[in-house]
Amino acid sequence: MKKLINDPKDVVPESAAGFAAAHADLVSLSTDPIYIWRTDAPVSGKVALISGGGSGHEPLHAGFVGFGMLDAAIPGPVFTSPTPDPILAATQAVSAGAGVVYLVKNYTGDVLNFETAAEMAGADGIDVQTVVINDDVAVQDSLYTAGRRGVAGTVLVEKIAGACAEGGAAIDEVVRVAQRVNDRVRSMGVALTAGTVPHAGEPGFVLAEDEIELGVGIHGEPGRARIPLESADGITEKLLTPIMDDLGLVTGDQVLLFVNGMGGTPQMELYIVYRHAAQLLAERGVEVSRNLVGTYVTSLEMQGCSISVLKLDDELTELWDAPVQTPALRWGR
Amino acid sequence: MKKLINDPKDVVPESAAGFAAAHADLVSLSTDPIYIWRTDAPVSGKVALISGGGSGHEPLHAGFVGFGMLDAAIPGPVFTSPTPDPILAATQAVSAGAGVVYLVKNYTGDVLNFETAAEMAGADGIDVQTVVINDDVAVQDSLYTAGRRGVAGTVLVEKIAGACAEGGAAIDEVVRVAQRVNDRVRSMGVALTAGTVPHAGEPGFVLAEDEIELGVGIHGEPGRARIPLESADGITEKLLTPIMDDLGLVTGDQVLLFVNGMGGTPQMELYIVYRHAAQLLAERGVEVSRNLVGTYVTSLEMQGCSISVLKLDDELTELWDAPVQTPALRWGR
Amino acid sequence: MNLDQQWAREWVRLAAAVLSEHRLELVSLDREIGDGDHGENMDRGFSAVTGKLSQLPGEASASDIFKLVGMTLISTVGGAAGPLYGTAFIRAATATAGAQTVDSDGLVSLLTAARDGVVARGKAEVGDKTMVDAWTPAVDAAAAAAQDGSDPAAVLAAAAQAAEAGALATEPLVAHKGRASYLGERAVGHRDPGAQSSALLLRAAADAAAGA
Amino acid sequence: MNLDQQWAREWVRLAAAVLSEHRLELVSLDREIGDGDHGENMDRGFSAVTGKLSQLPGEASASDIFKLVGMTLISTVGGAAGPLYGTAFIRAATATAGAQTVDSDGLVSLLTAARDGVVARGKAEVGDKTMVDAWTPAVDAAAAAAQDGSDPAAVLAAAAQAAEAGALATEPLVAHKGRASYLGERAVGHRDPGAQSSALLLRAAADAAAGA
Ligand SMILES: Nc1ncnc2c1ncn2[C@@H]1O[C@H](COP(=O)(O)OP(=O)(O)O)[C@@H](O)[C@H]1O
Ligand SMILES: Nc1ncnc2c1ncn2[C@@H]1O[C@H](COP(=O)(O)OP(=O)(O)O)[C@@H](O)[C@H]1O
Ligand SMILES: [Mg+2]
Ligand SMILES: [Mg+2]
Ligand SMILES: [Mg+2]
Ligand SMILES: [Mg+2]
Repeated sequence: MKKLINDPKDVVPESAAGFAAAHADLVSLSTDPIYIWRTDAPVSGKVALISGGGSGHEPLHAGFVGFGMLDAAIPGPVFTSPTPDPILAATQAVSAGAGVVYLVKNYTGDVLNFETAAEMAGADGIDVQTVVINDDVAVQDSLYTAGRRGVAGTVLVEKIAGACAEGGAAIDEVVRVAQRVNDRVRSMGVALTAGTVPHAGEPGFVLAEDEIELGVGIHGEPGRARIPLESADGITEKLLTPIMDDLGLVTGDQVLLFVNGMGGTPQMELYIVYRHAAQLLAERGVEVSRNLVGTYVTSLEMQGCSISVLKLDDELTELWDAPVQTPALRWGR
Repeated sequence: MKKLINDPKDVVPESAAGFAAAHADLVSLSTDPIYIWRTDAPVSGKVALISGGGSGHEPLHAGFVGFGMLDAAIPGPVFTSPTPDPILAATQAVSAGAGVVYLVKNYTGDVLNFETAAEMAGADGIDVQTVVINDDVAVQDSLYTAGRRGVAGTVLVEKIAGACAEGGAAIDEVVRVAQRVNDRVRSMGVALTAGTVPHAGEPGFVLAEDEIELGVGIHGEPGRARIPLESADGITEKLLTPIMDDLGLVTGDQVLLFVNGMGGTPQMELYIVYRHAAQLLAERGVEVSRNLVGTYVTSLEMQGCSISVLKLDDELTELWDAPVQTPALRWGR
Repeated sequence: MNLDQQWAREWVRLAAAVLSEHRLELVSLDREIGDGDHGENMDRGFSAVTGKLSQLPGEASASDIFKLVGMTLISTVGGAAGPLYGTAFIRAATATAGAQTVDSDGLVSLLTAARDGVVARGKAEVGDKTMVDAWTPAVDAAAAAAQDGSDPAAVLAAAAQAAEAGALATEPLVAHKGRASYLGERAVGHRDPGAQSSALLLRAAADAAAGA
Repeated sequence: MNLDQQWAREWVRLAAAVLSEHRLELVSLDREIGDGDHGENMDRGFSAVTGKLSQLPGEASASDIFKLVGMTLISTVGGAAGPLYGTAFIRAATATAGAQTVDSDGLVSLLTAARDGVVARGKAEVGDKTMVDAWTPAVDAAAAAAQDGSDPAAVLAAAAQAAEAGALATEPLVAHKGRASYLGERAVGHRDPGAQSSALLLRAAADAAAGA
């Protein structure tokens, strides 16, 4: 294992410390328990948005703490959900009395730990509501599995629900919007190589030199099939088709197309994928009216990418365009 | 070789096409010859800034085309300087009559090709001036080598000279500022793994599982030494010390600290490096008053990072803070 | 011999030792069909438990100890296993509340309550290839042994043996819960890490009783 | 026999073929002490030259052909080698301007002008481990052969042989120019890719003359 780290046990606190030092204008760090929060939280009258989960998916979630997005993020150990304690502490730190919304990626660990924290916060008199994000179409058999996973679509939920909350909406409205985004976004990923969890020291899985994992999850969970490496255009088609079908996209639909890097994939490759994905959507008569291309929801240094498509309407487009100022996403201010 | 590409010969045009499609609000693409330019260029009365070089360093340079930074970028083939033709064509496209500044990284190929283009543009009556960027302190023996290389500091030159030009400065002023940034920035990089040039199909060099290349260049050129892998803090110290010494930093100096990912390194590791670099500077009494942490000047999917330090003063700080709106760097609008 | 708070303490001590010893084995099981952190999670949790337990007064009851273990696991393990094991121990604490010692029937109640806690939170059934596949056979074996008049140490020995067999029996299964469920057929041939850690935990309980 | 535009055309044709054939070899030499693109760059450039040359009228002179080659290489090769080889051919064009055929002395002038062009642009000296280490021995050998009264084909054969020896002789050197200069002692033992492509190019010139 080759990484720029010190003791594997310290990766989360040390990177959080570096992150907070670099972005002190936007975020503050609580070190015990570890969470990252907006310097200006609690924001008077505003519904607070909190997300978190295992580390190793950076910039998700801490990179999205700031104006117009999250109020706090709780980074667990690498690939492991945080426990209820830091979630509860972050909740208490950012709650402004208007309610707190948890945005939770659908993994058993995350769901159980946020559930426990929500119970505890509720006992403290904080109104917590939870939206579980499950955008991964790679999981087909959601009845006989733990269900669709939350993957790259999470960024879109955080951005759009964040804009809604920043605009002063009440908690039910924020939950409704977050849920709408989740209902309208679908994602699928592919791995060319695996990431290595620092304290494990070995790759999470092994792919042969000519194999890829289609439908991979962001912790290296397997997807639909292990298939031979093929061209970027071929892979793009294999990722996008199930998404388009699942969303039932038809001529005239407007979408946000999001090509996301898994951590170790250079930008050049993401744009090669974007190019063909946009072509395929155009062939279906679908208009890509917004887009996002970059490395936002990662799996350590995994090489590969995911494609997400969000079906837009005026409400979602307007919230997407609203100003945002976080370490990893910024426009309009 | 595992990459999300189609035919290796098409990586540059295809990724440029995807890039231009994704950022059509900011940039336009010329496909023959290939260059990327600001949609609103030529900007009346403004000195135009042009940079370029081999591809494989994305987001450099095309990612920095837009308001407050570059007017055009010319991506050559992977790791190979563009020829004079597209440089000349881009020069003609964005020249607004106020002069054109070439920002050229110090590699024989880039220098010779931009030199030839400048001669041709000069013959066309365009006032072209060139600033050669050479911030890499890894190269010690600049007399018996091709000289210090241009590496991550390039982004800082492009940003600050770009703000200067956007502010309406005359060409001599823009050149002076660009030169000042180059004179005051020093960088050094480290590779944990090598990138693979698509048409070569094999890694540019091979490091053993416990070896790193200290002082690596962004094309995988060797640096000062191949040493055993050590802790992030140890590596950070080995990168930063020559920079601090070369700049002669003393108590009270203000700097911009830039930790740059080489393409395949996750953000978590960059912040671990940033954390210790900031500590080391603080120990010298140096204030990190601005910073940049992210993947900006890459070497394909190489794992590793570079550290750059720019000695700030009021002029440079103000220009750094000025609004910028490009695909890869954005604030203030 | 009925089991007291000494046994509870010793159980936790042995569990922490055995989980630390098997950390890499659990990591590698979880890498095969999960995300490779289970050994780390459990080791982190039980190290924390060890620290906290040393501060608990010597006269604290088995129930107090289980409550502390449960709360600490919830606070420190994270992942799926944290809330599941945490709930198990908190339920065990409730089941033993007020008792000075635990006899064979009490042990069956304790184990049943713990297992029911895991099922209440995680909603897994036997055969889903989770820790429930270790716990349910263990509960059944304990009940049978108690029925046959075994003493608590023998009840726990039976439970541990059944848990180990249950963990082993997860190998041919397809998973329907947790991360391994995404593997479909590819999970076949791999042991569930949570079932394995449950077997280790119950073996520690039996060893603590055997030594008592 | 003096050399004419047929020879010039054949030289370029053979050069394109040999550079395409040796593409991977040059790539791998450049990967060892450079950035791994030299074979690709040269192949791309000479493919473009081949295309352009087919559109040049049959009566075009050797000088016209060299000018087209030089301009095309500058436009298509990129990297360090593009402007260097481009300048070499443009200088060769100037050296042969107005001549219908090239005799032995004319060949020496042509090669000298080409080499001087490379040096003017790149400022490398013999021993810096660059293409100059192939060109300068080639020029010297050509001059000696012409002095001895050799015919143009023999002059080029001498030049090609000297260039090959010169390329080989770059192996023990430390580089002082180009990317390889960053390697210091580590460049020792590796042949300079530009010197190697120069040797291939001059061998193609000799083969074209031998066949004429
Ligand atoms: N719904 C569930 N019910 C019971 N046990 C479960 C459930 N989901 C997962 N588990 C258990 O948790 C174990 C994984 O724990 P761990 O690796 O620590 O958490 P995570 O999967 O969040 O990384 C699995 O091996 C399985 O035994
Ligand atoms: N200053 C120079 N003078 C002469 N030849 C040079 C000089 N710099 C580089 N070269 C030659 O160019 C070759 C490399 O060409 P190429 O790989 O195409 O360009 P780049 O180094 O830009 O990738 C080297 O092997 C060397 O022979
Ligand atoms: Mg986990
Ligand atoms: Mg090159
Ligand atoms: Mg796990
Ligand atoms: Mg090269």
